[in-house]
Amino acid sequence: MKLIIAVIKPFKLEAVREALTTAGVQGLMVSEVKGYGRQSGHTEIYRGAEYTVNFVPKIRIEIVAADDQVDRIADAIAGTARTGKIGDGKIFVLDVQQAIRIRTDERGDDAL
Amino acid sequence: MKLIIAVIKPFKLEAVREALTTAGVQGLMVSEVKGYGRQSGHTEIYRGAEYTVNFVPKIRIEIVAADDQVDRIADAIAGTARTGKIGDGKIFVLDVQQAIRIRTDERGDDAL
Amino acid sequence: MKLIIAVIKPFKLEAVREALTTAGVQGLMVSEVKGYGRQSGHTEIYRGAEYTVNFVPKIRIEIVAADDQVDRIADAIAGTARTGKIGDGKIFVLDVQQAIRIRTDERGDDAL
Amino acid sequence: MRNPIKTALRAAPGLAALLAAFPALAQTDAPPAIDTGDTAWMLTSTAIVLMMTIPGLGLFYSGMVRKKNVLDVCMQVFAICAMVTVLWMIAGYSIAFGTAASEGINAFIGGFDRMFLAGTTMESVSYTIPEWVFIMFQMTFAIITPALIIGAFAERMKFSAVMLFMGLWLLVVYAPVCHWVWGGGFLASAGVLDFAGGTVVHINAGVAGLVVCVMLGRRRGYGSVNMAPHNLVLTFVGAALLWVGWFGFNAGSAVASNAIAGIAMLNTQVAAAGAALAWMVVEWVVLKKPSALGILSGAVAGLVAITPAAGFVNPTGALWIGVPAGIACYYAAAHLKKTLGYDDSLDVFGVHGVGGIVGALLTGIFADPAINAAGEGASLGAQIYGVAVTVVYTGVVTTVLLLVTKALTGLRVSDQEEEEGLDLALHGETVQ
Amino acid sequence: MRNPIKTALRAAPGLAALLAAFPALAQTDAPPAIDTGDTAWMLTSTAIVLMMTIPGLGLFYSGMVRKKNVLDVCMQVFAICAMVTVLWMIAGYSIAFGTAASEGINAFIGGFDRMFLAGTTMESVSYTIPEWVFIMFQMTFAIITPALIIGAFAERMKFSAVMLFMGLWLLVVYAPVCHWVWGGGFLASAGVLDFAGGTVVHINAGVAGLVVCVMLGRRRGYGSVNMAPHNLVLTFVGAALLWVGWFGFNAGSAVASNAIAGIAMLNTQVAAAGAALAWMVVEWVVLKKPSALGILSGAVAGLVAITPAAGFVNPTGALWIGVPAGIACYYAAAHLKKTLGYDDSLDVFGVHGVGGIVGALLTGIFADPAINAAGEGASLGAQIYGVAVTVVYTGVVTTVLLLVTKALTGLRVSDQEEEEGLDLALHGETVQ
Amino acid sequence: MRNPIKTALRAAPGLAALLAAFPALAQTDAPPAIDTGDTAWMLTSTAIVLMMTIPGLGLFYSGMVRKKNVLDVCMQVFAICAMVTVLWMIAGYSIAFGTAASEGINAFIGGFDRMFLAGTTMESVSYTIPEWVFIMFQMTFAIITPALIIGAFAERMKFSAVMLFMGLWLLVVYAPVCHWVWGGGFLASAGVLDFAGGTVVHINAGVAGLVVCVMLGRRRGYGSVNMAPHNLVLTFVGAALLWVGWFGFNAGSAVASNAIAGIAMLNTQVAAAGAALAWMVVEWVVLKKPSALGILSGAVAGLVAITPAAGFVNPTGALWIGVPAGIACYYAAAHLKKTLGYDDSLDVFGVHGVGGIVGALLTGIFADPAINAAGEGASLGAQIYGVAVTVVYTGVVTTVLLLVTKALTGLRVSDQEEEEGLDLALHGETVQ
Ligand SMILES: Nc1ncnc2c1ncn2[C@@H]1O[C@H](COP(=O)(O)OP(=O)(O)O)[C@@H](O)[C@H]1O
Ligand SMILES: Nc1ncnc2c1ncn2[C@@H]1O[C@H](COP(=O)(O)OP(=O)(O)O)[C@@H](O)[C@H]1O
Ligand SMILES: Nc1ncnc2c1ncn2[C@@H]1O[C@H](COP(=O)(O)OP(=O)(O)O)[C@@H](O)[C@H]1O
Repeated sequence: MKLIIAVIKPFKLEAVREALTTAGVQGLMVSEVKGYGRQSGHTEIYRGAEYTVNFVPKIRIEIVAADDQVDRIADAIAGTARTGKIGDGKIFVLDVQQAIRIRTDERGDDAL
Repeated sequence: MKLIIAVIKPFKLEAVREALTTAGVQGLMVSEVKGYGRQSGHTEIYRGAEYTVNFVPKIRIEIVAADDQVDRIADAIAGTARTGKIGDGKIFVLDVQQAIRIRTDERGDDAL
Repeated sequence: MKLIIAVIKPFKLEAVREALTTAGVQGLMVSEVKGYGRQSGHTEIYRGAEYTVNFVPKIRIEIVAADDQVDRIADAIAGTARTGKIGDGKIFVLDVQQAIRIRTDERGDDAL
Repeated sequence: MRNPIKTALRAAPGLAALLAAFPALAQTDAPPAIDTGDTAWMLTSTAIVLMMTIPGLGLFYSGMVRKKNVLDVCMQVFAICAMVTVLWMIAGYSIAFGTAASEGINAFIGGFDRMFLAGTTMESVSYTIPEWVFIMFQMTFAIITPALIIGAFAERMKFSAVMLFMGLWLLVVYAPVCHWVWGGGFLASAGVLDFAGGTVVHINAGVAGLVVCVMLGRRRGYGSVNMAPHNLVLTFVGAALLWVGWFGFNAGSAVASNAIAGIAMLNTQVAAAGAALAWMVVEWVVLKKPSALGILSGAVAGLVAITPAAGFVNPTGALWIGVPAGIACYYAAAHLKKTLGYDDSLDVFGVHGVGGIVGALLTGIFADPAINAAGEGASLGAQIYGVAVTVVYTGVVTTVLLLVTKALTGLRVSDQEEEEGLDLALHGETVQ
Repeated sequence: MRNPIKTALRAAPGLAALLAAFPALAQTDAPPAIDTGDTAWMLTSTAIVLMMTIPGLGLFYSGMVRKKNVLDVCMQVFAICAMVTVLWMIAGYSIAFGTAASEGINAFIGGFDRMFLAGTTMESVSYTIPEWVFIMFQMTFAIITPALIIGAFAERMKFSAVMLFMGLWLLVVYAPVCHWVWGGGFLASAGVLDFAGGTVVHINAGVAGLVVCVMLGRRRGYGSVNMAPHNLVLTFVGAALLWVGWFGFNAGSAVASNAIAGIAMLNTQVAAAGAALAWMVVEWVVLKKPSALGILSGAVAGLVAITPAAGFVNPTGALWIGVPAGIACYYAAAHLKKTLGYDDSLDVFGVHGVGGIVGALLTGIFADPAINAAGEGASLGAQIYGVAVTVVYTGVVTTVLLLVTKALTGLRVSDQEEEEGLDLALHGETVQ
Repeated sequence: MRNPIKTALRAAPGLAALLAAFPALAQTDAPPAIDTGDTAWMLTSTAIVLMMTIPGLGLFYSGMVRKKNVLDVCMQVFAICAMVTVLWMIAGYSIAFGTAASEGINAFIGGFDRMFLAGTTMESVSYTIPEWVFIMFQMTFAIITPALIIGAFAERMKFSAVMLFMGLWLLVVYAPVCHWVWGGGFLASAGVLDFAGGTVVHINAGVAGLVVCVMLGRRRGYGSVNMAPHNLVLTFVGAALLWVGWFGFNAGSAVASNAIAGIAMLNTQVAAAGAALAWMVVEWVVLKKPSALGILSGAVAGLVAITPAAGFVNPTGALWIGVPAGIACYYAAAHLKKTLGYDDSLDVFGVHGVGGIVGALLTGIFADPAINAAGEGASLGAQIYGVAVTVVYTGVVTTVLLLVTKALTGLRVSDQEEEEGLDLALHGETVQ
């Protein structure tokens, strides 16, 4: 099994979720992160003070999937989240040793 | 060392944390995520507009532990977080190469 | 490639980010977590009710980096985030199988 | 036909004050003229007393609950405001300020002659203001009293049960008690002093709150789950608007724009400040940290306690009512509740019940005839009598009404709804 | 020279009410004296009508948008308040309440003789209050009307376009329509009853809102993206302050501290409550869950509907205006909008347009001469005429002004700005 | 025995205005009667001036700090309100409005004859209102002035130090300065015009704020850490309530319900609007984006600047006071502060100090005898004299009081507490 971590632009979340459902993904986790990368932040000015906000709001999606699903899933994400502009984000893949469904105590691919 | 990622129902957090303390866990991280899975979301209606909110609030717990602790910890989490209803969540286990305690620069199991 | 997860004290974020930029890191993700560890929380009292809040606010930084960068990066983080007081946090390193830049579909180290 | 002037004289808070101020009114039948200045102040008072409930009380309470229940609290307050408005117009005003056929009955209840405000015309005058204004002013009191109770059962009662119970409670508890004290009922005759509603409003609501929270049982997880207020900025705004609006409540109860209104406003200010400081200092000494929740609660305790006394005492008396009220309510909220083990979510009994009783009793002690001739006959005995009667009546009848409500709609939400939060479970909404 | 008294008599909401109340004024030229009580109430009314807009309307609206657009809404409301103040002083008051040279012209527009408030002195009296106070009171009406419109185009219009359009709209739409009804123009002569601004304020703003949202097009993602209100606690506070402030709006339109003011306040309360309960019940039945957004919207619908009727009907009439208004506006917001497919972000047309029309028509039916002699001549026909004229004029002129604005500044923000949120994109700020 | 009428005449804001309005009062000793209309307006004014501080100022300020310090700000405002109430009753009113034994002393300080409000009875009259009302009205001014100062040292001062310093400052700075201008002291005699408190309230607080923030030093991380306002919706509501409440502040300073009150209200509105627009336009031109913080700050700057002038100028004058005030305060907050390097957290000096000075000086220029005969003697020289005396006195004495406070409690929280946030560190609470 693999853990797929995708960082994307927030407004793409709904589209990516739909693409993943179509691709057969049945479970995932979403969280809000502040991203730092090539895409630059904005400047805030208030009453004479001026600050560069380096972080850009991003959405992180995490999916644990069977090894043979990883490519399809990565493609689904990349295809949907791509706008071609800086800041589209990344996909990372990590190895997962074990997965457990708490409700049933199923293990491995069955737990996904 | 292993990284144990558990996704559970929010109201189970306090119970799971206590079970983990009992099981000898001395450190962990908690964050809020939006979960998508078999458990369905709810419908929001306002002034004629109707939307399905697919995401369900969940809590993610992350623990880095020595290899020989993993099973005890997973059992403690699963045992406590189980309600038997859809949406109880998952436990994932990943391999960890290195751990460092920032304060002392200790490494490996000593850093946990 | 490796995924470096660092948990640090919130007020150290800006300093660590600068140190990382200096160390050549070009991308990272930041999120807020509640930490549980040796550093104890505080007690809240209101109208006769008394609760121990076990969790301490922490910042999690995640960086995916080429293998040969990992030590420099870990050192940069640890060096900057260290105050010497309990609760300074941890750094964990995990193996990453694949990285994709969504915008260009670049893979591996090129995607970072 | 009912005599408008007699009605007017009976139908009022601050009654004694007015009798003293306009002795002539009691003797002649000449129709009193409308005073535009008095009317202006009463229109204003009405507006700011409504503001006490919406948004004041809604904010005060909703800041103290957990984030998942905040809209339910706001909505309860708002729905009660709307429902009581209609009920007051249909029957509440008549029960409280109408005239029952026989004098014996009239000691207890005001009759049904004024239903749908029958008999009020463009010429009707109460004191020196149009009766329309008096009806509106009294309506705002009828609105806030049941709304106060919701703090006791917050975070666990069904919305349908809240609506049913509150409708019944208004007509069967509030309106009669209001009649006893201000509508010419037996408590007024017994010499009970209640300038602006310490008994009618606060003891009444406080005791009802205690009954409801005991009958409903504690919130799930009470004592182990952290139920700390989610946003005390809201509570700050709420407390502040309650304070400001209380000027309408207390100084408005003079039903005139005069020196009694002036001293009532000043006393309100001083007592609120005294109680706020008292609660703050006690907390600072005992817990080492003075909290925002503490000072805000203290101010409300002081406002509650000065309510029956506002037009009867001098400013020094107001201070000596405020300070002990702050301490007593601190004790009730922080210790008494713990000891007895009931879960009065937002301390309705601890602040309004206890503060109301402290105020009602101290009114008997600090009433100053130099301020208000009506204070001359003040006696601790009469005050105790008034408190006791109200506590018993409200306690018993509230229990009965809750049993009726339970039979009809049930009282508590399901465990799962409570866990999920009432905003989403009952109203399909959440605060982001 | 213009006659200050005649102007005063013409220049007022609740006009008929006053003519009835002070018949002498219409016949003599003796300078009316200032009544301190009336003046006190009008000063207060002015303050709380301003409070309706800032912060009331700002909160009501900003709670309903998404978190990324909340400051833009607040800022639009605040900037409109500031801009209208200056424009009203420079020209708006003159156009609305000045006297045009010829009577023919004066039926439509008030002339430019009072620009920069020329001619008002420390001795000028309107009715029984200083003209300064009358100017201020009317200014608060001129402020809230354009501010109401922003709900229709929220989350997508350029800030510069908002400012330009609103400035034009005030002078070319609001001020003339105000003149027609309250400034002695042709609608007043035609016997159209509008106590406090159902036509001038609410139908006017509602129709303008509809035009703007149609011309601007829908928000990006409308229908697929979840645009649920981000924080209904703000909306609760806003609705509550609107309600309280509406007492100044309606009871203040009596321009006196008397029984008309009293009944207007009571009617306002009853209609708001009736409509709130009506919307709640419909939602409860249809959707199974009564929502906070629903009951709050209902209250505003009732307040809108009672506005033209407040000083003409009795409380039972007020209830029968409130209840249908609640139901009609529910239908408009939940179904009509969906069917017709326009994106009126916060239902300005659905609540103010529809509620205003319901109220204007029912005023013709429920006006009660026992309450106000001026209601005697009430006719449904005159009311329909007033509504129709306003709808057509506002509809056409608003369209033209938008085209002008579009040519000068453009109307919509870029897609990216809309996606990013107007707070950050237009004002460089965010709410944490 | 002191003569109540003479005291009344001395003891008031808008003094000159009143002398002009009631010349007879100055000559006879016949007891003035209470006017119910005037009293109604002053009761209302008192309520809304209190609302300026709680919740107004609390919200205005707490929205501008970081989320970790928001409750500390609210609590400081609330605790100051409570403490000043008690101090004002005990000694403040006496120092400000009492009569010192010798005339020489009385030029500087009002004596201790009125401690605990001794001598005020139900018959005491100030102008045409009960003295109780006058005491209350003045109390709300005494409350807001120290509360304004907290913006300068927000996010870093110990709560105990705040309380101690503020108590001293009220008695040693505010009460005497109030006496000089309104209590018959030497500034009144020198012909300094200050209708509603430009000098007494705003310059006073602004200068004190500057001294405190300089002596306390900057916040940790100032200049590198992002300290952007955490929630400008709160600031919007606060600014709006300040605006509305300012009607009570300025129009209430007429101590009557008359044309002076009317023009004061109108001028307040116009100046606030002018300054808000001015700040917005400058920001739009300079920074390309008009910000919510900007327009809100501008409105407050205009309100501050019109305060001394409200009852002396005509509306056009008000506009010409508002616009430069908006620009000057923008410059002070955005540039002067940066250049000089002090950390006035929320720009108390930049807005209240600078705005107050602009207003005080321009009052000397724009005072219009057609509005108020008292404006006839207006002179820029007298105004400069008034400003200078206040700046020097406040500057010096504030410094001394801070040194005393430092010796007794220390001034700043520890670095760790500052890092953690004052809400949790000092009050054990957080906003979720
Ligand atoms: N090495 C990295 N490790 C972790 N996250 C990264 C890394 N590089 C980029 N990111 C995340 O991806 C987001 C997009 O990256 P960015 O460099 O802005 O644009 P692009 O992906 O188009 O090159 C960043 O905001 C950050 O959250
Ligand atoms: N494949 C997956 N990868 C990541 N998270 C998952 C995955 N499947 C489920 N989850 C998480 O677990 C939660 C519970 O899963 P769900 O399918 O609803 O119920 P159950 O665990 O009882 O089968 C989801 O809300 C989601 O957050
Ligand atoms: N085993 C662990 N797994 C995951 N996170 C941990 C672990 N141990 C500590 N942490 C995180 O590191 C933070 C600091 O740890 P703590 O024990 O308080 O201090 P220190 O790092 O100085 O020993 C904790 O708040 C927690 O978020």
